[in-house]
Amino acid sequence: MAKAFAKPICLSDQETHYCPGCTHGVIHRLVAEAIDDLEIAGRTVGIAPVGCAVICYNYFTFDFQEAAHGRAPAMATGIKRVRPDLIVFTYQGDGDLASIGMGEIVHAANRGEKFTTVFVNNAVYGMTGGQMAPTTMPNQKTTTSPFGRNVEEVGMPIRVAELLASLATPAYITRQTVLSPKHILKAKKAIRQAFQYQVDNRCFSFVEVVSTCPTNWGMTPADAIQWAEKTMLPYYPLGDLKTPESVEEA
Amino acid sequence: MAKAFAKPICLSDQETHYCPGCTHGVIHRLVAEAIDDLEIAGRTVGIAPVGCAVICYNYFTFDFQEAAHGRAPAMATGIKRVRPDLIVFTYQGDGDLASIGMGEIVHAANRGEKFTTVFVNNAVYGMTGGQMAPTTMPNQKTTTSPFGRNVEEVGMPIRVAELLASLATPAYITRQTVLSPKHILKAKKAIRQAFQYQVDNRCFSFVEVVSTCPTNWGMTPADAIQWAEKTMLPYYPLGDLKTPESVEEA
Amino acid sequence: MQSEVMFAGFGGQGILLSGKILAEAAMEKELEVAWVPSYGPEMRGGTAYCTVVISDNPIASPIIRNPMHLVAMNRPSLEKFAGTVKPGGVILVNSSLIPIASGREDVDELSVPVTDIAAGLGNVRTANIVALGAFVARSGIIDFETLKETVRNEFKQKKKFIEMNMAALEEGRKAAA
Amino acid sequence: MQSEVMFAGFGGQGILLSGKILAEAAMEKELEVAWVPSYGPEMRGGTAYCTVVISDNPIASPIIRNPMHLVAMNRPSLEKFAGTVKPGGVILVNSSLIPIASGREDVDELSVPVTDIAAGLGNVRTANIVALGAFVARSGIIDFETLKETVRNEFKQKKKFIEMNMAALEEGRKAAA
Amino acid sequence: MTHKHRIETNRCKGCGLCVTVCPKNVLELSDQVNVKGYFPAYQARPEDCIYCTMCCIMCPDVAITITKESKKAAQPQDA
Amino acid sequence: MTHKHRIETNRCKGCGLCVTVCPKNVLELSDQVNVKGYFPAYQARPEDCIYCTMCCIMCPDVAITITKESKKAAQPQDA
Amino acid sequence: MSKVLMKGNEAIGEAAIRAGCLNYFAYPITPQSEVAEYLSRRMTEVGGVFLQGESEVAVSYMIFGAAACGERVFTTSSSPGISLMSEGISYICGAECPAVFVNIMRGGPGLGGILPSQADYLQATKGIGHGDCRMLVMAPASVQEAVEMVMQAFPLAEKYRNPVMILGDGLIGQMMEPVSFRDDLKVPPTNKDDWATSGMDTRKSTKRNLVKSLYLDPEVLNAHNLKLKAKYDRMRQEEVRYETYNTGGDYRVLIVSYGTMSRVCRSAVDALKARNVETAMVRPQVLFPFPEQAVFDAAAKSSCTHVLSVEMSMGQMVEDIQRSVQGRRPVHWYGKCGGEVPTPEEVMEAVEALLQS
Amino acid sequence: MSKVLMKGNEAIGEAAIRAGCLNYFAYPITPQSEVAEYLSRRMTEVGGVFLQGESEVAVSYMIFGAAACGERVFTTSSSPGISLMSEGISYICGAECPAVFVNIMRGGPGLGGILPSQADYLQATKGIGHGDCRMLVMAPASVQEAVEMVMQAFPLAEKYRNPVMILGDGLIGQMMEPVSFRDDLKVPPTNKDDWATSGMDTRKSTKRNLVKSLYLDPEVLNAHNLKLKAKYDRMRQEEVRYETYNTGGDYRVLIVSYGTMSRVCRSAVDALKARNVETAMVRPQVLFPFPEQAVFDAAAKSSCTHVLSVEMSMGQMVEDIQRSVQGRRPVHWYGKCGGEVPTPEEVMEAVEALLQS
Ligand SMILES: Cc1ncc(C[n+]2csc(CCOP(=O)(O)OP(=O)(O)O)c2C)c(N)n1
Ligand SMILES: Cc1ncc(C[n+]2csc(CCOP(=O)(O)OP(=O)(O)O)c2C)c(N)n1
Ligand code: SF4
Ligand code: SF4
Ligand code: SF4
Ligand code: SF4
Repeated sequence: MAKAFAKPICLSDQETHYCPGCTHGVIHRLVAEAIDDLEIAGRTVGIAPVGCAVICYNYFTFDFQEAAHGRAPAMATGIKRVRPDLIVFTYQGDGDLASIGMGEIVHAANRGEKFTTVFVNNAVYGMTGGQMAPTTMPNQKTTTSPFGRNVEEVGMPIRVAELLASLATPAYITRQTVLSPKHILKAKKAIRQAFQYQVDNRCFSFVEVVSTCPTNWGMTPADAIQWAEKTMLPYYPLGDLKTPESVEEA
Repeated sequence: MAKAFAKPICLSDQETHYCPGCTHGVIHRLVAEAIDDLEIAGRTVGIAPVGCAVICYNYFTFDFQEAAHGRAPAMATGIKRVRPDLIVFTYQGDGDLASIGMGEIVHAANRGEKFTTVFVNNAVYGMTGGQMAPTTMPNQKTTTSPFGRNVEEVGMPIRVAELLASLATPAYITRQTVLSPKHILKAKKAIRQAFQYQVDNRCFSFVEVVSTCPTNWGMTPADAIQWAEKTMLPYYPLGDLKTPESVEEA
Repeated sequence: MQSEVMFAGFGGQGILLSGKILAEAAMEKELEVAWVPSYGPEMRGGTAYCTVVISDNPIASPIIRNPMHLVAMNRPSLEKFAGTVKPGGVILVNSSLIPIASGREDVDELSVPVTDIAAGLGNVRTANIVALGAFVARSGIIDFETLKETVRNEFKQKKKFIEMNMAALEEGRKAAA
Repeated sequence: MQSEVMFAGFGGQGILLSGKILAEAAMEKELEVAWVPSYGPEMRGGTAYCTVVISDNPIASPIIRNPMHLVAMNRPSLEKFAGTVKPGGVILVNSSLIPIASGREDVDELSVPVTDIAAGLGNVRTANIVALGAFVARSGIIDFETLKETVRNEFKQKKKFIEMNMAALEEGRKAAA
Repeated sequence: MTHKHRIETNRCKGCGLCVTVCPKNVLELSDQVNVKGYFPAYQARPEDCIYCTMCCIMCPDVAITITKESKKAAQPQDA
Repeated sequence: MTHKHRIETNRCKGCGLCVTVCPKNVLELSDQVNVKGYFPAYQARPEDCIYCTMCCIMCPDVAITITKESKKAAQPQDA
Repeated sequence: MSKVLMKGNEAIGEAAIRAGCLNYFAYPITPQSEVAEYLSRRMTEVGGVFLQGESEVAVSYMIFGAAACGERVFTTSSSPGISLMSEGISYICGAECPAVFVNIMRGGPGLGGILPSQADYLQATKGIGHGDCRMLVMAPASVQEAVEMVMQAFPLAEKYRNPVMILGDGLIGQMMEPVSFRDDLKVPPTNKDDWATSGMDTRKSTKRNLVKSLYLDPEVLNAHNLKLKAKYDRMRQEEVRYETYNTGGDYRVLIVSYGTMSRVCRSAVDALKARNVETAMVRPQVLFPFPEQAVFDAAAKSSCTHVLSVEMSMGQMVEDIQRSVQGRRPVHWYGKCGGEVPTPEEVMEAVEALLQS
Repeated sequence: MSKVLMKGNEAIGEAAIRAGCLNYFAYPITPQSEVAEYLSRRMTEVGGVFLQGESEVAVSYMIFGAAACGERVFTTSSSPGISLMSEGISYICGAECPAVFVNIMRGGPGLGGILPSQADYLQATKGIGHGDCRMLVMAPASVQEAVEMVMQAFPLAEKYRNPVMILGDGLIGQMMEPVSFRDDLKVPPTNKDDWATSGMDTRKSTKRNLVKSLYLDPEVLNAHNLKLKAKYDRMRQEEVRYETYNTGGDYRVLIVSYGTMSRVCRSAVDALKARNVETAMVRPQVLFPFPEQAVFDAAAKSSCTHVLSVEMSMGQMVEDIQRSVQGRRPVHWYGKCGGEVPTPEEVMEAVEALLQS
């Protein structure tokens, strides 16, 4: 039962700027653990989004690029096409990936670009102060949906993993969460798997992570976790939506 | 058995600039027939794409706007939000809608914007000289895929109707074709239905039409029809993918 | 005559609101005012500050590097800004959280345990109002009655807060006496 | 010395190719050349034309509104451009498709049924080469041997076309005699 | 009441699609070029026409119409 | 060999998530503010700790580590 | 008129409503997200349209579509977001639709920073999009002026059937100042029946309207461009707007500055006067068209030996000043770009350095 | 050197390959789609990268990502497509990456037309994106010059770690002319180990590289902008490039013109000489930095009474000429924009009209 636990090597020592209880920190660690595990830090290039994770490069020790809002998949495409030997991942929030960057992620996924995307779905725009995201839950209040998301007016939240899984090109598409240690351990496996597919030059790989934003939800970290479990998980079911194997079998 | 057939009223007299046998002409007529039928020309605003149909407004007699490449759904959103009483449709090619305009169509569909999109899928960029489109078939030769579409390199063709149907917001999403009179009569019904949903202020409605581009395919019109039947229809199956009723039941 | 007040502290200490209330009070007196916030990318933590400029003439530059007065709600703020205050100005130090003094000889330094006073009133979140009361009482930058009126107005939507905040103002005034 | 030739006709008549071959032949002779196409948005139909400028000095403006010569492959082209040709130039009229004349007295008008000749050779698509042969023979703009060499080169990938096109050139030359 | 099948020769682009869909094999492409340079369709066997409108429905250029008309009115329009 | 549970007090943001996931209810938030102004977690009942790493896994700030160490080495590091 | 203390961003949102514009589409970006936050409530109250678009590209076309229907419509963004609207703004110019764009500038290039800047001057006044397109660009120096300019922008956009931009720095958006909303600035919309695609029934007409920017015939496109050029030339005649400060007496240095920066310069002019260094200022309130003549005249004054452009940028307006001054006086630049607004003291130093040189 | 007859667009594609750039991302648009069509074959032959992106916005970031890895990379587009790259170009400037952008201009604004134009001058030279960003802009007047400039653009982009734009009009892309590919213009890439995100193992380093444009601290962002400004100032020192024509003798009118238009003007200068009207021309080959001094000197010549900017636009470069001439001579504009290239005769008329005025 007793185990050891240490900071992954390719995670830097720097303390993060995230709010207390923000799950970005956990997800960073899982990415770092996967990269450590696969011993690929020396050939990895990360791509930071525009969102709360915009300076996430400060927390990793390998090469990094900073994208424009939503364009990380295009940058990753640029890198992988000219340097297929590099391991590339994008780390993107839901405003970044699902709103302004929808075209880029759909096309990168559909072309089967061989990079990995870690998609942090916290149902809100964090960095800019809690505006509505495409993933905001029905009736959820945000600074631009002060009366709650009205689905009659702006539609239902987008399930990005399902959307991408509906494309015909083979890919690894999974949805995970970090709401409890058990979930975190599963998410860790999924992220490792996503990188593994890339190392094997297999396919595009995509890990959606259902997350929290206690600050903009106006909750304590513990309450945020409960809210996400109760409200988000039923709408954003966990698990693998697509694997390259499942496509080949079909 | 014997019937009459006349040009729809809201189709102008002007001869089109389309190539011989190009199915854009048929689809224009079907749109005009639906608008005549519903007697809505006086409150309709069409939106022309950038593509071979860029000057399609010359062939209709009601108000029209000309969009930028891919942005017709955003323009339609702008109109419907400020003038919900108007009937608005976008007419878009596959380069326009599925490549550069992917973000706009996904978001308009997901918000449930109450306009109608007629999506002409001819598997190629027509106007600019036959470049590869997201809908180009595997191994199909185009001016930018001179050795045929290599799915290992650029992925599988995008099935836009399926992609949009995977969104949770209620909508009418159907795929039709105009490869034969029988198909045309079905497509006519679907287009009329799409406008009907809009007239009823019900939901976003979307009609994909599998079409031909004899010129850029380098075929006679008759051969183009055969090729589309043989190659495209198996990959782009016809029929309704989603109706607002089906969502409500689910 | 122009005078400037910098309010500084942790985000969440109500810094921006104190400034806004002062600015509104001055506006009531038909003075020219400008309220200039610091704004940064981080949602939480770090130092928040704002400057209120009050003048009987149109305000030229609203960017003030040397304010007349400072209300320092936490230690980093005092350390960062104490040196910028003009000679003769008031420096209010929230002694509940700041164990040190400004070190300035040429200013009117006023040490008030505003957080403790607020806690005593039953709500630490009124610390900013305690500080405002103390600062206005000492500096005389506007008359106290107008300030009270403005605070009353500010909370008119949430009646139950009015009393608590009026008490906070009074406690501040007493502490500054 | 600079001279310009406009090739004009329907899209699909090989207009751009005739111009390109002439330009390449001139380039072989170490002359300066520029080939300027018309380009439009429509894939099919309408009038296509290109201008070839040949000079022994660097070419200044490649935009020519009054060319020295005109090769008109269809009626709209003749009608549109006949008036622009400089006095003394050659106007080749494809009499297979053009039932009218240029109406110009001050030019060297040459009427050749190039489409019919090409059909006689077994492939209407060589009409452009027939016209080119006739035009070069009449205008003497470059020597015929170089032209033949260039055509041979142009089709070197598709050997089976070489012979047909050489025959087309010859027929053109004969028609111009 | 009778039916009238009419092809606007100068609107036709000679694509031949009407020819292929006619169930009674009525139509053919002409060998006379029209003003646009196309070889337009015409009713080679008008007597076989059953006015099913298949050709009209297929024609991308709305070059074919079928009208119902009383015999009287038909003639002047035909001129 | 033994295990060592360590919370970097100044890295901790006092979010309390470790407290909620500890299966043995070992952790609590301190009432002493840290340099960042947060109330950090600490092992209120270290004797109950089973070194399951649940808190480490949950902590968004990598503020908790558990190391295996020989007893000898442990002490100087602990200082 | 009663005054309220308002943040620039909120005041801008309110001003649009007071101007009769009830349609707003936008995408969040610091330092102007408060406009959207404010209007997400306010538009509901007044029965207007608030929609958060999926991107700035999409927003620019939502604006286009709505404007082409003849409805008053506006958006707000900040520097990177405005770049994404380039194509859309060019289309709106080409299609001759009125619309209002607000750019609350932050430091650049790229992601840059989020603090105030004036580094989009050249983009706004010269290079907003491809083709021969221009916008009228207004530059407020206070929240009150921002409010007035927003209210004036709608009728101006309609007068020219062209987009109008309000170019404010981050401080204009973030600062609170007392504002009053002048009812007299509310101008009823022009009749758009002859061009707007409002639906034929709506305008009781059988003539259809068409909004487009494509002109395949080169002569027609040239004529269209000449028509646009005539509009821009008319703006040059009718819309120049500027303020002078201390230009009455003899001054040695002419400062040209706009927006927040000009307020700092005003302090500097006063403080320099106290030191017996006479300076004057021209403050363009409209940046395109640029007050060429006013700057020329002020620079040509015999006492004046130097002209100084003071900008929160690496030297952009200085090019227009050089153009205007026509070699009569040396033209210099002083500025910063990154978010820190230069202080009066820094401007004074720059002026004094000039005079020592 | 052997010459081949090539279409400008194809020659541009080939030139990049000859320059050692084997990476191309683009989106089709008339009048430059032939570059993509050509390279879709050629890159396969040479083992390079050809990818048709989903949009110009995406392409600009594919370029950014690839450039940030230290690889030579380029794209081509035309006016509306370039507007969509505005934000991306600003990011690439901010992040200091080398890359080459080719704009084969068509008439605008909006969808405009597809025929040649020079209406993106101000956008390219002044307003390509938000923030204080600039590009070196080269303007070829022939297919041969286009080829040479493309080959020179890569080392220049690397010298400055900044994007370089080749600004050609549609004719440069569509015309065929004889070209030779000069091997001597092929310059090996610079060592990018100190900044490019090429993977730590690749450069055998334990120091990681970071490519970014965000600087939240205003002082740091200001310093970063000053660094960029220093680069642009260095360009102003080192990269001015122009050609003069007939400036030797006494002339009455100075024409300033670039690209295809300058060739027409050259014909006009010759034809006017034949009519005893002496004119001269300065042709900027690089548009930013602008040859201010050369234009000033040529305009200041005592015989010269007028300066005429001849452009396929509604008057854009004329602003730079006004700035350069510093009031010494009246500066005029003549131009067209819509696709028709003015003829030598039209230019001659414009010159003669000037002299009669
Ligand atoms: C083009 C552009 N538009 C808008 C912004 C402003 N912006 C920065 S972050 C952000 C939203 C980020 O939200 P999300 O992607 O959900 O990430 P989170 O902050 O929640 O982690 C926005 C809109 C920008 N920087 N650039
Ligand atoms: C921003 C922008 N990019 C590119 C183009 C060039 N362009 C015009 S039409 C077109 C493709 C049209 O193809 P599609 O949408 O499939 O329609 P089709 O012509 O086949 O009907 C392109 C790329 C443009 N006009 N604007
Ligand atoms: S605002 Fe939300 S997403 Fe951003 S750091 Fe705070 S909790 Fe995390
Ligand atoms: S190019 Fe293709 S899509 Fe365009 S008109 Fe011709 S056949 Fe139709
Ligand atoms: S379908 Fe229409 S266009 Fe085609 S041949 Fe028949 S009549 Fe002519
Ligand atoms: S989870 Fe981490 S940051 Fe949160 S209280 Fe525990 S140790 Fe501190």
